[in-house]
Amino acid sequence: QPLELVTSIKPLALIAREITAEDDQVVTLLPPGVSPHAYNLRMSDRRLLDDADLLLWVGPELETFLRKPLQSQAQKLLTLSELAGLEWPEAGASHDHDHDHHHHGDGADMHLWLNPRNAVVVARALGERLAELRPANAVDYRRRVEAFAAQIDLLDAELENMLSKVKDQGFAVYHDGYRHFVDHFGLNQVDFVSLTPEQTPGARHLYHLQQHLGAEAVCLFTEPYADTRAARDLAHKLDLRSAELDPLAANERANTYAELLMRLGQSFSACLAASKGG
Amino acid sequence: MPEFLLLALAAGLGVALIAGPLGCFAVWRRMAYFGDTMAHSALLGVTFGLILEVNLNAAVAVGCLLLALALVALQRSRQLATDTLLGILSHSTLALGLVAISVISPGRINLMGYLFGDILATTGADVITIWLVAAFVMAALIWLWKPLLAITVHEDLARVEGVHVSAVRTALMLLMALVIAIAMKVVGVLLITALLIIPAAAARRLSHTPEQMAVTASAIGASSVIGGLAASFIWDWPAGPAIVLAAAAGFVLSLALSTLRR
Amino acid sequence: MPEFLLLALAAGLGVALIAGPLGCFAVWRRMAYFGDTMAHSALLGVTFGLILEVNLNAAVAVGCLLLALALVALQRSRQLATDTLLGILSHSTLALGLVAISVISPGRINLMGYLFGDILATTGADVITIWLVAAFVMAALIWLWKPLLAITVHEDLARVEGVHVSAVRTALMLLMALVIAIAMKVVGVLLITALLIIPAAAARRLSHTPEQMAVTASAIGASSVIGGLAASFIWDWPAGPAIVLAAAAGFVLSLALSTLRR
Amino acid sequence: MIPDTAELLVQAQHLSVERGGRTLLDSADLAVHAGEIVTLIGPNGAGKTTLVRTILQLMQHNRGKLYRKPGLRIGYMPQKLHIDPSLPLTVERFLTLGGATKAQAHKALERTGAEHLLKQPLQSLSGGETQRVLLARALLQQPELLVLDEPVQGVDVAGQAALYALINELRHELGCGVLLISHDLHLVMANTDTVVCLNGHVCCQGHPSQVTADPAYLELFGHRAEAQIALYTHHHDHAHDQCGEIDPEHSHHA
Amino acid sequence: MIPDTAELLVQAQHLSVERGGRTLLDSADLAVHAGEIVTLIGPNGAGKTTLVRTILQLMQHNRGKLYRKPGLRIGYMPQKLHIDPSLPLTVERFLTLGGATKAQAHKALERTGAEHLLKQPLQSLSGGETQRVLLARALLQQPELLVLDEPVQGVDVAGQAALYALINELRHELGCGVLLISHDLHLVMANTDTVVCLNGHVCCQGHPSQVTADPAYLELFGHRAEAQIALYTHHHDHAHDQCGEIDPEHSHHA
Ligand SMILES: Nc1ncnc2c1ncn2[C@@H]1O[C@H](COP(=O)(O)OP(=O)(O)OP(=O)(O)O)[C@@H](O)[C@H]1O
Ligand SMILES: Nc1ncnc2c1ncn2[C@@H]1O[C@H](COP(=O)(O)OP(=O)(O)OP(=O)(O)O)[C@@H](O)[C@H]1O
Ligand SMILES: [Mg+2]
Ligand SMILES: [Mg+2]
Ligand SMILES: [Zn+2]
Repeated sequence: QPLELVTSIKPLALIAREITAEDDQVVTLLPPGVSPHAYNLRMSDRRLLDDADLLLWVGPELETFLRKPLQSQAQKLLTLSELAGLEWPEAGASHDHDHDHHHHGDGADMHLWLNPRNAVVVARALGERLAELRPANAVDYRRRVEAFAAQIDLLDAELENMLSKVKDQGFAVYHDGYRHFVDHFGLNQVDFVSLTPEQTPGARHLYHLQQHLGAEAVCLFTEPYADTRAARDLAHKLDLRSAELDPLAANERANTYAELLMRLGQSFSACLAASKGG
Repeated sequence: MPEFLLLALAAGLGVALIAGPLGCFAVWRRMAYFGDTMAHSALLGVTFGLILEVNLNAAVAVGCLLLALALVALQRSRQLATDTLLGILSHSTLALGLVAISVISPGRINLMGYLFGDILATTGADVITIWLVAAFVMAALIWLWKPLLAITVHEDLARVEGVHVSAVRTALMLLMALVIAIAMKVVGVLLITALLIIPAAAARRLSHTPEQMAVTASAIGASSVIGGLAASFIWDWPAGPAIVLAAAAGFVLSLALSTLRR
Repeated sequence: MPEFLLLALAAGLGVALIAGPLGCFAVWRRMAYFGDTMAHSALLGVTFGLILEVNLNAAVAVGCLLLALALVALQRSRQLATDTLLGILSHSTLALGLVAISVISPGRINLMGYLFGDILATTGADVITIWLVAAFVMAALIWLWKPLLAITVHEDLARVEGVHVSAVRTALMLLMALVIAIAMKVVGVLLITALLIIPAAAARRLSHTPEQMAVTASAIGASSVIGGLAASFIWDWPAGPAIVLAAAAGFVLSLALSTLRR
Repeated sequence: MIPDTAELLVQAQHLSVERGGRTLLDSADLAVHAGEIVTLIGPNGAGKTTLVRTILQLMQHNRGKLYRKPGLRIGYMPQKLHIDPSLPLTVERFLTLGGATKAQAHKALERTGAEHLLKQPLQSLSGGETQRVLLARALLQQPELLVLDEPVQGVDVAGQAALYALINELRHELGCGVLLISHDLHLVMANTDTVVCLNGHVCCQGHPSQVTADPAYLELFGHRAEAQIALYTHHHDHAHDQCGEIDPEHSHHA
Repeated sequence: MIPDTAELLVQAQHLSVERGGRTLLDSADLAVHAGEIVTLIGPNGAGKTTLVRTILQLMQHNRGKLYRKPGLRIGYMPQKLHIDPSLPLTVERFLTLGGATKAQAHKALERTGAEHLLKQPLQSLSGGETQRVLLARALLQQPELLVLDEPVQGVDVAGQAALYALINELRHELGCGVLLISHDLHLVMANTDTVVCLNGHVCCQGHPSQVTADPAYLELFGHRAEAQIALYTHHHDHAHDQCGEIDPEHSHHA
């Protein structure tokens, strides 16, 4: 009997699909970018939660709007942020000014799937849960986890190789959600425009960006989810390159986890490398 | 019928029932935007709750309470209409909340998610809470009905006839704040604010006495809950908005009915 | 001073200037929540714009226009107060928008992003647009000032004295809708709705005539913009909320002032 | 009663108004010419305000015809006025709203005996003061037709007579028609050209001397009215012939 | 004027009220006992409504002392009433709001001559009808003190006398004190025990016969008042002795 697996966001579904069996269903609940303020469950969403065998989400800090709907499903929940063995970026490591950025905990960067090591941790945990649910397929699941881990090792190396050339190039991101990737590959993130997409930056911070970004950075990355006109403007004004990052794989083109990460890496290296000459 | 639908129905009906009479007062006393204002002050409450590291529910409750009291105080001078006062409070508390968040930067937490429920996510415990609150508020409303109505008809007449106007007014605010605060967490802020005013407005044209209007509003609200959930079931619409649309349809229907009767 | 701050200042002052007199009408006519309602109907406009694949700005404009006309139509029967009508329209359009989105499911599009601006992201073109609109609306307000005031004081008197009440009322709604729609995209919805009512409310206690109140409201609004941007620069607060807080401080100050004068 | 040459300002023919299933006004006829004072009298709920508001097109009529001289300038004084306290409005600003200058406003207030109220907020006025200000505002319209719904309601003893005198003065000064509603039979009869006695329908209509003799009138107002008129007659001709006619039946409650 | 045994209901001593830098009421004294009718007269803006609202504690006084019998039940009829149209309210429901039964409400309406209005929306009433309903509501309170601010304002000719008679009747029936504001000197003088003549301060005070002879009274109301009183005197004693005293000076505007 096939499993029904529901994930909160697409990247988790991409990882899950690497582990599950052919007939297992993997469904993503929310399209990325839907404002949680205005999000209301549909009957089908609700039924999905009820019927699912396993629910995968990062945790209440990221998908806050799912906190309540998932409350009654505690026993089939797999909360990724609680997993042991995850790599967390060091708080405020690449930051140079006076903000009181928070320590690990409620202020941590929750985009944990952007670190390939973490993806493996997630895959292992998922594999174990699936094995528990379908003991008959346990061997199969574990085999897939190992295959995934191996694939990620290769990917990791390839990305490492690709990004090592641009390690010293400074850049800024639109919202501070790439720490897992940046720290893992040792990139040089100089600053961010806003802490979360919902929070607009203050005038002081914008001024600060204008003051030092021109000298320290070569590229400013925007996102497809928010109105980033301001960021692009800023990039233009400071003569920075600007490129788009898509950490949620909103783009239909990314069909596997590897592809998601690869595209991210390519965006970084293309923008950072190209601007080296100019 | 799936269990979550039963729970949603139970919660929705409970909210609609108590929102009927309370919503009438909101319409009569021009407090249509009390719910929105409450949501914003709740946000402020959450923010301060995070800063002071106290229980968030308690912080929300305190925020809502303070808002209700601030409104009562501001209403003393009759120079500004209630909707203006609500607007001021609403925007000020929201702005304060946003500034506070950015200063303490609890980081990447989406505060809204703490505040707003979804009717399809109702749990059994929610239903019990809702019905307990509804029963309590209903009892209080029945007990206070006469003075409440008296101060709504004419405050001076009520005061002369021995009604403690400001006590009764404060009580009404607190009852309304209580219902909104609870319902917001269970069925979401859009649904509770809409269930307060749309059924009451629809009932206006069909009623000749305040009591009729209150009962009709409850009935329209309850029908909207049922109709909306059905629509959500049939066409797979999001449940909250579907209920609001059903109520809006009720309002349009009442317009048509009263035009016909002319 | 960095250029973006200059642009923000220019845009903010333009909005504050025109929001002064318009906000007074919002306060007098109990339309404090017109801005919020507009934002929701704009959302509906975007949704239908996406469905019908027409230009989104045009769709938003049409949505806002329809809203203003619906309000004028509903106001004809005087049984329901304007704030109730605004609440009904606001929640209904929001619900309709949410249902429509879920049906067509444009997925990854963040509708809010289409609608709401940030004052710190103002461009030169934005500033020009704002000032052009402000100049046009100001001219229209001056031209229509007498009839506008007449219908606000007493509609029957105005009608008898030959004012085309519904034409003037519709014109006011459309002017207000225009300013809100433009300002929403540039400075954000929180800022424009707050700049409409908070300065006007603060000006109420300091004025003896409508004209005084309009001018005072503009002045308070302009000071709030300057003060808010300064606060944003000094303490790194988000600019929009900082301006709203400055306006709220102005309101509290006006309360204190008028209490002292008694 | 008035010269045939006087221009017709408004005319209602067979005007009927229904609301909430009730007939408020049943086929009423009324005409006001320039320079004429027409007074509407009738018991409470007779439809006087309804008729006037229909003529002013503030209410829709269900049947009948309404003529208004094109471009007619009207000064109107409603029976009640409620102004939102959120609007800061001094009496002076209220009066200059219609386009009058401050000097004109001041002069109009003087005529209605309320010049000391110039700078006061409109919403803080007493009942009688509000009436005076409303009348001043109606004057300032330079009206061709003055429509006054119980203008001296709540006005003090001295003011009542003075205001009626003022209205009469204005009629000559501006040459305007006046449509008046009043319960003060004794004060209005003196200046009125035409009295229209309303009670849902028009009971009787004509010159005061005709109307007061009409059986329909006597039925509606009876001897109490007569008693009031007696006073007016005293003033007017100093003949005491009606003093003795007062019906003793009515003195029981005095 | 009234027996010493009558209970004191309210008493104001040296009451002063200031608003917006103006003294509206300057050291006013007033007392109402059970069974007594006290009438406040005075020109517009004299502070009559202000005094009454201060006694009812609807306004704060700035100086002076105010005594109210503890637990005093009051029936109040304000000078103006504005009720939001969003509230569906029939006359019947309005009357039963204070706790009266439908039968009582019906009876009270009958007494004020408005029984046909029972089922009508309160907001659709005419001016005079509203006054009658407000009076009915005040009666239903079973008041110990009845406070009426120009109760017959806008009431028709027949109604005015009838309502004053009713007020007099109630005083005996309920044994309540009545505090009345009125401009209808001729109608109220007959039933009043004490007249208080107000013009910012209390000019004179006492039994009607005393007050009408007071120089302060004559200065305020002059001969016009006398003319009005004449009518009342006619009713009362059918003596014509005052008819001839009317000042011809005042007939110019009649
Ligand atoms: N919308 C309505 N529905 C039902 N009845 C109404 C409505 N509007 C007015 N009426 C009734 O119509 C009648 C006439 O009202 P109107 O105001 O014309 O009286 P009026 O002659 O001016 O009386 P008053 O002397 O008391 O001012 C009243 O009995 C009133 O109750
Ligand atoms: N808030 C205020 N500020 C300034 N003046 C005020 C205020 N409230 C009332 N007044 C003034 O106080 C005076 C007394 O008003 P009040 O209503 O007591 O008069 P009244 O004797 O009842 O007159 P009327 O016979 O016209 O009803 C009026 O001149 C009024 O304009
Ligand atoms: Mg009338
Ligand atoms: Mg008064
Ligand atoms: Zn920073």
